Amino acid sequence: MGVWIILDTKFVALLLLIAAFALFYAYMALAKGGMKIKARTFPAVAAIPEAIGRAAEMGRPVYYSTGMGQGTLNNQLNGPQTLAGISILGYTTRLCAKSGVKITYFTMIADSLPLVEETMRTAYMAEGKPEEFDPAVAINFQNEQSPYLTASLGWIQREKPASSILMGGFYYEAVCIGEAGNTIGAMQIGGSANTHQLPFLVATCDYTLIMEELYAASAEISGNLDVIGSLRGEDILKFFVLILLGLGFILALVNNNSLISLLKV
Amino acid sequence: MSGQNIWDKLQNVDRRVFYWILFIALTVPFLSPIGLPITVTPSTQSYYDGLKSIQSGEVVVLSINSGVSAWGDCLPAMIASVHKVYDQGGKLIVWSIGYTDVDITWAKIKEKLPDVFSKWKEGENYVYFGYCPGQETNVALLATNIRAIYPKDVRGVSTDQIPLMKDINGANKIKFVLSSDTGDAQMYYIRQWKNGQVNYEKTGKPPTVAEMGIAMNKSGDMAYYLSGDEFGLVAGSRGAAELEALTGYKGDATITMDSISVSHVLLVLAIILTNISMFATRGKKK
Amino acid sequence: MIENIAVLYPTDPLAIAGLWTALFLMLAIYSYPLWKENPVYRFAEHTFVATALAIGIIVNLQSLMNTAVTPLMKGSFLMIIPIILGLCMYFLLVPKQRWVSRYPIAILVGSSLGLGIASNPLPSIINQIISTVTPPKAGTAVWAMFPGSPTGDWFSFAFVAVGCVCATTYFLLTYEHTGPVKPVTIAGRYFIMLALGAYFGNTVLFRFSMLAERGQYILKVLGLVPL
Amino acid sequence: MSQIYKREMVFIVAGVVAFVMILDYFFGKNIPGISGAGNLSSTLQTWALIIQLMAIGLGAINLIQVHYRQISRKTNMALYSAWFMVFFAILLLLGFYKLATGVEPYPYTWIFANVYVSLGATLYAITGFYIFSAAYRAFRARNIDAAILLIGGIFVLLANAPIGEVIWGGFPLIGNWFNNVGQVPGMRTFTVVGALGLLAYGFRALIGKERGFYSEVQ
Repeated sequence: MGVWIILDTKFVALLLLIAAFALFYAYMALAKGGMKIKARTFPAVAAIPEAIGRAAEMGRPVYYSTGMGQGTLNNQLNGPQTLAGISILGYTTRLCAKSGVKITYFTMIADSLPLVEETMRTAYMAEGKPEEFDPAVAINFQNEQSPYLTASLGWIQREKPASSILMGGFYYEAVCIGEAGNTIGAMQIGGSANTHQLPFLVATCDYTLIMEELYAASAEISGNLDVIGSLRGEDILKFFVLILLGLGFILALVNNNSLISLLKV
Repeated sequence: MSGQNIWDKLQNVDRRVFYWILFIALTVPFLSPIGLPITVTPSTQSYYDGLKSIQSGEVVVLSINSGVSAWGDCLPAMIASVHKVYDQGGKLIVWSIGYTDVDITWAKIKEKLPDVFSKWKEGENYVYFGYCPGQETNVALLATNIRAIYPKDVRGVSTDQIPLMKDINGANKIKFVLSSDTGDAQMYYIRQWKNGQVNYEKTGKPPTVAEMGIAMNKSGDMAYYLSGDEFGLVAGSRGAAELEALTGYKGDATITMDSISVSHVLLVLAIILTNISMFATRGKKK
Repeated sequence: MIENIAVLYPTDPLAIAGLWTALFLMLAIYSYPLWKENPVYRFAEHTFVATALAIGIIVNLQSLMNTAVTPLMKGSFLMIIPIILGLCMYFLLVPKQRWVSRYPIAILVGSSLGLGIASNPLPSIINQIISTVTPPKAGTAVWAMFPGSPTGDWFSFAFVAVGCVCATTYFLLTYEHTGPVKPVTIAGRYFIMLALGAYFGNTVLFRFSMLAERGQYILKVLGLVPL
Repeated sequence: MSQIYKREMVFIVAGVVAFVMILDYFFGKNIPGISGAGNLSSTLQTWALIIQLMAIGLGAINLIQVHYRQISRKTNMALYSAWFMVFFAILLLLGFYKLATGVEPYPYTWIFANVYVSLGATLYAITGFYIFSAAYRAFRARNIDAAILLIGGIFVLLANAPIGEVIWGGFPLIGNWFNNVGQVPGMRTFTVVGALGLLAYGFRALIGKERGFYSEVQ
């Protein structure tokens, strides 16, 4: 007894987590209180209205997918990415509703359907066109990656979307959907926090959100000052990482491993 | 169109032309293998050394966490490994925490090794438990209580009745785990078995882990090998070809290597051409 | 000489039909990249989706039996809660009561975000810093580019450390990349590009192996190489 | 009043579940009742798994809706959608037979092996084509960024293929260095900033500031 605080090598992680939440909270409060924080603009986010505008001009639909995401929201690596993708889907749908563009959402995550449907419905409602929302625009492929890919490929060739937006936890479908979109000359915007698919999103898409940018994008879209404040919190953490890296590098040169043993507490 | 010279055309080649050339280039070498020499990388060598250290009667786990779809990269290494375990007189426990189609993979391995499985007796020399969902939670349970996850094998024989499993109910009597995976399954074994609470009965050390990963994950998997969490790593069909060279069992990976060489050269040539054509047309436009 | 232990071509007509069906469906799918979207592709596409849907339902029902229904029957009455929650999802189809479906989603999201938040800092931040600042030791293989060369090891060590600093700076979100930061972020971009290129190159091997296996499959079905 | 059930309570439920997970990760071993088999955290995870399994019906309804619409509107895809329905129904019946009796009917096994598994492998490999054309386009040295991408890619390519070392012994040496060291800074930074982004996103989502998780929904 009395030793329950011992976290076996997780102590620094817990400190980091508490510090991170404190920073996010503090900067959100500061930003709300009037502190001027401006987020760097992401070209990929700025390109979304352009992509929708293109679709409106050409009279063609928009393809949207959040990727394979391991087939469920309940996945610690991909669930958050899917959620971030759905955040951006809400924004994209709203733009589509505004300019009367058809958007079709492909997914293989059955348990995300309620969330997706409500998000898209809300977007249509916000534009005052609830009657235009059609639940069948969100197409689900049963937690199976390959059928989802097959159907996506088929749909892209048949409907020839003007733009294709891929945001979320992608796996091997990224390069296939990306190249299929390229073949028909769609404008493509990608984003993922799955390191192993980033090379392909960068290679096939016109604009890409890399790792953290995917999560930050919806904060930027929202334009809420307090939400953007949390991004400053992230930056402060990055400075902290940079300091640790610099310090550790110098200590390594003089063969001192006190920092390493400190981090391993 | 008449203004287009060869470089312009080259930059706008229909991609289907490449697809055809690629598919043919990948297929033809199977008809007449060239057999280019292969140097063995250290990670494969230590994988093989690990297999060679199996003593007669020692038990090894083969965890098939790759699906039929990844056969091209994963199957040859598994076949060569099973063959080597047999050569060493080891015993084999097989299961999967990754894919539902593992039955087909296991059937294929058996089919490819008729000389092994005509002599090996199911239940005595090897046992096959099939697929079980649950991922890492499952692996953690398997470390201490195999019977909780697999009360019986695929044939329906109770685990208690299987001679091979007589004294085995956890990681403590397993020599090591060979994990074939397309994802992170090897990490589960490293976390839950190698770094977990179990002690290997004979040496007093927990079972170690070796991996047969896909080439795509090579750099990520390499980190585990270099940090010593894995005693060996066979990376993709290339690694499998090295393993086949070491074990002397010539299988599909060795032949695939010719395909790989031809297709890689093709890709490099295509890249060189597109770059030359880009520079040629850029100069002109200026 | 390459010896491949031959597996005999099946004699059972149904097995042979199976081989040819698989080959037909494969070529139907590949007609998409090799030619264009066409009726045969559509047929294969819809066949595949239907198959996966049916098999998915069966597999999930089986798992549901094992994880929920069987324990419930054996007296774990608590299992009724997730089953009710699962049914709540279907309130999505009832316009007025759609909000009920938010509760199961809340559990899923809470579980994935909670696990993600808790388990990420240690391996993805702290351990990454530790690996970056751990100096190369003589005799270890960590920086195996120049085997046995301490200078090479230290070069690699410095390369990684400097690269991490530059690339992390590139990701600053609320500071414009101007002034003294600019050259650092440009260098960061280069490090990122190198990583993407190398990763790309690695994936090619894996994907080509897969495709080669499919090519080999054609030859196998045609009986040109042993099955 | 009913608004609270529709919104605030949802966030409270998600927050409580997330908090239990965090507590389990950091203190699990030491707080009785939180961690271990049959305790709070693993019970919640089992629940999540069951919810996930049950959601598949929702997906099926969605897909059937989509295809039913194609048929009822007599679009040019109607015929394929009809085939989808028929084939799906047959297979589902076979599957139910399997569930009810425990015996797998031969047609089910046959379709599983020759359609499902084989098409899975086919689709998995189709990437080979796309990766070729993606490389062809991405590996053009248009600017310094692309040139670096190209150099990294080419050396690794030639380190992987046995032919590389036949052409020049330096390819495997440099390629493997790119693989083991050269790509580490980029990939490691991705991991770090990805984790930071996840922390911030999770924080915002759980306090109801992210539109992806019901923040805008009434």
